[in-house]
Amino acid sequence: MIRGKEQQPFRISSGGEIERTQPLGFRFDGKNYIGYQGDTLASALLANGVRLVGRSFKYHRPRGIYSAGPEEPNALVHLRSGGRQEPNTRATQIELFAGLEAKSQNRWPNLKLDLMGVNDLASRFLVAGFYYKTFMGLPGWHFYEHFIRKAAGMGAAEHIPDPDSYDKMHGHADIVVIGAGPAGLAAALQAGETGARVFLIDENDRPGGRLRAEQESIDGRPAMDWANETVAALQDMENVTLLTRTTAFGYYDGDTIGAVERVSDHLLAPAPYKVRQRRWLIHAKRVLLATGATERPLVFDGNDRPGVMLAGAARAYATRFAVQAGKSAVIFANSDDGYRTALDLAYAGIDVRGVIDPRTGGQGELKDRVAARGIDIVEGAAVVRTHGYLGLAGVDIADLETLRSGRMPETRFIPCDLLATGGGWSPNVHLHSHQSGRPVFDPAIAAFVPGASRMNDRSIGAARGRFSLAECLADGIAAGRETAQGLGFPVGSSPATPATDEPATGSFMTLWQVPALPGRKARSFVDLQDDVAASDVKLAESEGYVSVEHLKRYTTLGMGTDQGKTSNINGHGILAEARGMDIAAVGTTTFRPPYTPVAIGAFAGRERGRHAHPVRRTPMHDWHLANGAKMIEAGLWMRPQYYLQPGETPSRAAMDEAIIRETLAVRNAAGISDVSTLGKIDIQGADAAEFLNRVYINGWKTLAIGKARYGVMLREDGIALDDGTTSRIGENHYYMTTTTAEAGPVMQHLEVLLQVHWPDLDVKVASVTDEWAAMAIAGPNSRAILSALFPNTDFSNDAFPFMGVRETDLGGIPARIFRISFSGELAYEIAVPADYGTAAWERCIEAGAGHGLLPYGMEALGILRIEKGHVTVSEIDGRHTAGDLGFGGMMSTKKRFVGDAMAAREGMADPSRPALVGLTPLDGKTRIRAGSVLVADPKTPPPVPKLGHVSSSAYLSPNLGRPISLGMLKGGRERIGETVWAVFPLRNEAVECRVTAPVVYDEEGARLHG
Amino acid sequence: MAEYSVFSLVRNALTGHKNWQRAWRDPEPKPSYDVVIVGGGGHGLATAFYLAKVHGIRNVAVLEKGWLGGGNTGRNTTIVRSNYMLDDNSHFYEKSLQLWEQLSHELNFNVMFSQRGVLNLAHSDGQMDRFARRGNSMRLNGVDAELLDRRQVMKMVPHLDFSDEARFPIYGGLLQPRGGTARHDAVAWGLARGADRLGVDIIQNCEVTGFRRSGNRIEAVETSRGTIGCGKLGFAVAGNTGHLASKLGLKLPIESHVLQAFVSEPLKPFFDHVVTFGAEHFYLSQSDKGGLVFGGDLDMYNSYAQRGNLPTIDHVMRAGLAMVPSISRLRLLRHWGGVMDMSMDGSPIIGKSPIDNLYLNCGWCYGGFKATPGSGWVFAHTIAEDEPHALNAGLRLDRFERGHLIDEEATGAVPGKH
Amino acid sequence: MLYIDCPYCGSRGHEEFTYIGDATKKRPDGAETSDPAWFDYVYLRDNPRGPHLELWHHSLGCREVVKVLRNTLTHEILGAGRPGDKIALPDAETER
Amino acid sequence: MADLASPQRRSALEGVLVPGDFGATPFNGPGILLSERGPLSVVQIEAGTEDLTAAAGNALGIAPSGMPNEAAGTGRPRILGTGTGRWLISEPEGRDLAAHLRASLPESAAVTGLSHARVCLRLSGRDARTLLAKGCGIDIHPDAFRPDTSRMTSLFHCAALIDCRSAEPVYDIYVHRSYAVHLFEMLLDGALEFGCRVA
Ligand SMILES: Cc1cc2nc3c(=O)[nH]c(=O)nc-3n(C[C@H](O)[C@H](O)[C@H](O)COP(=O)(O)OP(=O)(O)OC[C@H]3O[C@@H](n4cnc5c(N)ncnc54)[C@H](O)[C@@H]3O)c2cc1C
Ligand SMILES: NC(=O)c1ccc[n+]([C@@H]2O[C@H](COP(=O)([O-])OP(=O)(O)OC[C@H]3O[C@@H](n4cnc5c(N)ncnc54)[C@H](O)[C@@H]3O)[C@@H](O)[C@H]2O)c1
Ligand SMILES: Cc1cc2nc3c(=O)[nH]c(=O)nc-3n(C[C@H](O)[C@H](O)[C@H](O)COP(=O)(O)O)c2cc1C
Ligand SMILES: [Zn+2]
Repeated sequence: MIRGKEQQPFRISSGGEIERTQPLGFRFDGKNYIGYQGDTLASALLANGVRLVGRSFKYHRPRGIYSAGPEEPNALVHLRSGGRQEPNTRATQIELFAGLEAKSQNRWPNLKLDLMGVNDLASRFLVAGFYYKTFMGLPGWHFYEHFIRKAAGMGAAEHIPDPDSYDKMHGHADIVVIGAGPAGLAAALQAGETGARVFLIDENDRPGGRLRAEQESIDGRPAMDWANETVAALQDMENVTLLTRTTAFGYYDGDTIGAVERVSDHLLAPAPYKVRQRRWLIHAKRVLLATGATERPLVFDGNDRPGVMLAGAARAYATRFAVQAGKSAVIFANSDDGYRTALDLAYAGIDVRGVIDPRTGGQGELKDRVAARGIDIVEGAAVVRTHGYLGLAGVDIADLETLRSGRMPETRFIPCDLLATGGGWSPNVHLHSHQSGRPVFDPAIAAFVPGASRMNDRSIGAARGRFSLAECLADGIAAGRETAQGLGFPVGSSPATPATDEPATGSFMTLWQVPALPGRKARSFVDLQDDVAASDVKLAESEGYVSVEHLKRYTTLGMGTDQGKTSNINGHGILAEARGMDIAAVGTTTFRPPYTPVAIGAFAGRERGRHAHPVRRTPMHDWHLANGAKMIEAGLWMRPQYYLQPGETPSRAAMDEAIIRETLAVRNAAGISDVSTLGKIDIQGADAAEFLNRVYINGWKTLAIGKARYGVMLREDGIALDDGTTSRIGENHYYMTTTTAEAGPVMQHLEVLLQVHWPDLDVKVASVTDEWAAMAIAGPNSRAILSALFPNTDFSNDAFPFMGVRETDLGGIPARIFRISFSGELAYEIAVPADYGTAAWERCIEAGAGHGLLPYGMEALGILRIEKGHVTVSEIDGRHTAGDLGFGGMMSTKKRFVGDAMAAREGMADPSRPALVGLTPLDGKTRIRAGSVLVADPKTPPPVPKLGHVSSSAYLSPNLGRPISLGMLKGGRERIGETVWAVFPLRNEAVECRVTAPVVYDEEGARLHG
Repeated sequence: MAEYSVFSLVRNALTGHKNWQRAWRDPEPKPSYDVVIVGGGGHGLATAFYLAKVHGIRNVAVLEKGWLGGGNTGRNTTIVRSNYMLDDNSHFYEKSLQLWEQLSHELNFNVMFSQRGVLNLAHSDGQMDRFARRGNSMRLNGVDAELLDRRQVMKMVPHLDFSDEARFPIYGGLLQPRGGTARHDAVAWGLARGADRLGVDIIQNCEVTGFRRSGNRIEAVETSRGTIGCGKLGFAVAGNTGHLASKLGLKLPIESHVLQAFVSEPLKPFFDHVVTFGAEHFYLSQSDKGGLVFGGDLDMYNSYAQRGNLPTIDHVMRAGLAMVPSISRLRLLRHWGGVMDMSMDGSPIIGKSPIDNLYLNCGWCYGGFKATPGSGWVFAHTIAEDEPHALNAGLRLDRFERGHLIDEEATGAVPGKH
Repeated sequence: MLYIDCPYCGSRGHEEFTYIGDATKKRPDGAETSDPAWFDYVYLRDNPRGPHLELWHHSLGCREVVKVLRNTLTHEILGAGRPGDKIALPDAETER
Repeated sequence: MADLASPQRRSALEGVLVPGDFGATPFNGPGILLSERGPLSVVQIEAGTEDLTAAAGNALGIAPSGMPNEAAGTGRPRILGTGTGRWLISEPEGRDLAAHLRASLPESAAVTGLSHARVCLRLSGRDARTLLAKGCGIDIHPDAFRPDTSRMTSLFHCAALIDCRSAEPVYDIYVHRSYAVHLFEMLLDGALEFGCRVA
């Protein structure tokens, strides 16, 4: 039986937004607790009296729950376990669910007895930047670093795969309203009523913003009634999208809002087929930033003990969660918030032992209400010290004036377990600032408010420093209407601003820091997460780190998981005081996305694992798989590497055997390979020949219809871009092929030339890569096979010579036949419309059955082309000229072509440049690895002059019975017949090789033309 | 000025840290200097440091428009390596790496140079071949390199995606064991302190806005803090080079592009090396504070805004997950951008300019942090001797016109692709 | 996301485009191969901080090249058209 | 040798697109319907400088729209504007569409057959828009992307031509053949939460 109440000694018996009928069991640090639906982990822990929840980053000081929202610096836990473990999760934003499991972090062996707490004893040595001043000697930083790294970090992550999935979603809106507090709700309602497309986004489980945490009224009723009615009205509007549990994490160019929706984080695990989180990218015409404000702490000695909490958070726990953050409270605030808090906490049954107000006079109505309840009010005073170790036991207060004068004041001890502090509110200007918007300082509230907008954004409500509810509502109404109207949506007459009954509030007093008691080593923390104390700020200043940016980087102020939401402004205020400057001149550090940290998986969405990138398949893909192919990536494509025959089991030996088998088949009988991945471009138009003439280095004006020609293209900078054949299909119709890798770049290159530089040419290009399945049939028996396949075509050398092209059909399948060869054999390439690819391929296989036809993969293809000295991307590697690659003779001098001017530069035309050569081991058997470097003498000590490198290599040319390679060798063409060393120092290898011409098989090309 | 050491730390701790001196002075600019360096990033500061230390030229000012190290020095992913293939780069970066190895000592400032190894992953046989060539070239130049096969990579970094689901299987990798990371801000501060101790004036919040010329010389720079005369003038303004040069009517083979960087929430030791993905632009290391620091590709368009855009962020995260699937639930804490001086061949330009007393140090693309001490070293030499050091002889500006490109990425005059 | 107004497709996010670069460069067609205009065309850039005329290829859309006027400091898109369109380049640099 | 009479086109999605119901089973039936349209004849026509509209209209019996992104025709044929002076024509396979067009259009027009280069997926169902919004950055709101208009855009990082056939909504998605399996898998995966009927 669940006896929720008894197990929740700090739960208030009524009120709050929690569902008392839905108790939820959860575990923290191995202990079982009960909370309610509607709790956060933080509120449930507080309800159970758990105050110590974590240890700080550097000094491992005990820390408790400090806030009730995204600004939480302390209460970071490991949530869930195994593949779902999430370190550094803010307990204040974890919605409670049944079965929740969390552990404290950054402590050893446990939270109460953390041995790393010794760091705190050594704190005087571990000041800001101590590591820059030491650890410089032997054995070197990498040694010391080992220990520093272990001590640093916060949560621990596991290397276990995440079982959940993520999604991405695009949205388009006229108006995006971020924040569903009173300002955002009012704005969304007004905008929505005009018919504008509105997105309303809030990071919480439901709208309401601060209204959920305060005892406010609107139109004489609880303010949340108004909020709920507004939400109901918005939900009825089709043009309004309400996204809760959604954080707008960044404001990007083009008024794009990045947001993450936590679809399933409030559940034990996502429901079937549901994602964990959804990343939104919302394009807005206008953005209304109703992101509210964040309360900041006061800085005083011992302000970090568990039990010290933001005043607004203490109110939120009491009002929204029906939890007493303590049994006996002291309140310390520099505005009327102190009195507001006292009233709310007293109402919640907490024994309020005093309100410490540093101001003397200037308070408003609320003070009288507090006084009327008999609560002790101490003016002109401050908390100067706290007591307790694992939890607050009491505070010392003293007169501020005396303290400021440097004299020792009298102190008074007040026992309490809760100290609620409020140092004023800072508008959440994050999103406004992401696009270089500069916040400006407003002395009236001692905070930065949005400056001029750089984008189509407008901040409203507390986000621009309007802190009264009435102002927030009025601001929202005006902004919603005006923005919609600005976009051309019709607006009716202006509604009245709902009535609020807020008491007049008093003035605000700037107090960046409470001076330490004379003679005391105060531990006044500015940044609770990173343990940056006021003394660190002053130390940095005294060492010359006076820019806020240097301060940040030297002390790590604001660099934790909370990004200084509660600490930056105090740190900057203290720096300003130390520099004797105005904080407005000191400025802020840069606000960067994300507003709160976002899971990396959410950015990838579904694009992970095998879907990380598209896979491109050729039309014959399934045939390859069904016929023993081992597939391999070639860019985005998958291509057969080699084929195992039935009965062969995958192994290194089987692979070698397959490669040899396929290579020999091509040389001795016939082979077929899938070359569908080659880029194919349809070129039409009256100026097509002129165009080809300009993009290729060789001439194209004389190519006859029905003929193909090999061509090489350069980049504008004179380096070889690509090679391939282009065939003339008709009078003004050409069919270009490119390499697989360069298909995209070449297509774009042509389009840009035509559209930008030569718009006067009548040429149209279209990519037909996907239209055609292409297969190469190569080998001495290929003619016989082709003749069988195309009984009506004459394949004799005269009728169908090398570089001939025919359009015909393969038993009803339209086909183009090209007599071209990459392997150097008599060979034909057949292209058929892609949907017929497999059928055509199967017919080829069938027709080749009696002719020893075997499918061959990339490996065999590689060997065959190396034997023939044909280059691929290994040689056309972006660093070589046409001359280097042996195409110098092809470069026409009778016409201009892309890249000609730059190729004529001294360094590009230098005869000593590397040139393509063949390389063969002197001993006839030692393999020459690709990636070897060519040198004159392997025994030279470094630095060794390099003569070139081995670009492609076949460990064995089965046709020649020895290893062969291609390489780029300085002055290579003049060195044929000489020897050079191919060295591979990474494996301590050196092979003496003979330099040969690139072609080492059938040099005369007899087989090709046969 | 007091040396930093564990003893000085203890001594100061016992006296309440009241006696630390400023790390560097905050002088008013003098009317003129023998050498004025524009740009208070690592390169400008290192140049000043070595001018004073090696060449005895101490009447030097470093002018910084904002705060020291606020440029790319303060926003980079801190990878230090010398694993280059082409000789001009290889020798230069190796010299730089050697200077890194003694930098903390030389500066008496711990720049946290952590030689944790830089591993480049290969995802195809072709890529393995290219890495082999690079590694072999490194070895031949006396630089450390190791070629790892898949099994060795798995042993070294078991958390990469070795599963069958991996879209880009890992074939192996090229490791430079001496490569690693350094604490970027500390580099700027340490160099500033070091230069300052040798008499260099470091002047912050001083933006160079114009030049006074006489003939083919620059007599003085106009700044937001007045006119400052210069005997010689050196530019070390990285991404702002194009902008500054335009004020002199100089067109350079440079485009400014934005590069983003990312850091996760702090974690206990999770990733011990620097690893780069080979299928896409992505690299990962863990800072000493515990954040996973990662970066990817450029946003691909000219930009002087120090911030990036969402598509690139998605791209980088996706690549990250493809490389290390277990980062899925870890959270991105912050992302920012820096402005890169992308040169047309991806290699730096250090040397003389068409203007007599102007020296250029630019074109660092996204790899100039590792160059910091080396760049300062050769730039100081070039300025002091009025001719390049052997190590930057090939990195001269006229190489583009002459056709002697140093193109490691082999992508040509498309800066975004380097 | 930068939103580029493709003359054919309308406003699209820049992830559909491939950046080509400086649109003020005129290809010195016809110039001698030794003409320094070639070097200037291929290698030198104004690289302005402020308005920049540039070309984007709508690779995942209509595959047309779009000429865009964009501020390199603010990323604001100030205009778009076809490659042959005249888009005036304001010469004042936008300073921060 | 086998009978060569009437070769069958083999879809790029053969073996991948398997009819059936996948994913969640909402009480009101699957939210997504996904099928392949085919076999289709698809042809691209591109004009030089002069206007092809009239000639194409004569050849096809429907006037192509001169306005960007506009579509015309019921599907026999359907004409989609895909660029300045460029259209994609598609119809169920029957006549030799390319030859017909080549014969009917002026010589200056480029006619390129793309029947096999494109796979056409039909996407409909009450959650179709949401599914598109997952992988596509264009505005798919019914007021923004109306019936009889089309968009060339990026869908799950694949170049795609999306033709809005009706407001129901029904979309025809043309994708490059080699990417079809990837796109289909991404669509199906994204559709599981709504329940997906593949037909
Ligand atoms: C995201 C990112 C990741 C990177 N990753 C790496 C990496 O892993 N490894 C690596 O080796 N490199 C990396 N780099 C590159 C590296 O950061 C830079 O090449 C290097 O820091 C450049 O140093 P610098 O001193 O030349 O320039 P900067 O540090 O940029 O210094 C130039 C200074 O000049 C100042 N300046 C500019 N104009 C003026 C003016 N008119 N007057 C006065 N001052 C002016 C600027 O304010 C700036 O401080 C990366 C860069 C970025 C942005
Ligand atoms: N006592 C005071 O001095 C004081 C000070 C400040 C505010 N207030 C009160 O607070 C209320 C302010 O109203 P409001 O509407 O301006 O703000 P609000 O704080 O009520 O609402 C802002 C909402 O925006 C959400 N939010 C913030 N950033 C977000 C992001 N990036 N993504 C998604 N959601 C985000 C917050 O969680 C919150 O729900 C008023 O009632 C006001 O009286 C009082
Ligand atoms: C190596 C490295 C590690 C960083 N680690 C953190 C970090 O742990 N926390 C943090 O808030 N920022 C971190 N940053 C980012 C800085 O806060 C800052 O964003 C960056 O230096 C760019 O400066 P800017 O954002 O002020 O423009 C890191 C930056 C670098 C280069
Ligand atoms: Zn377009």
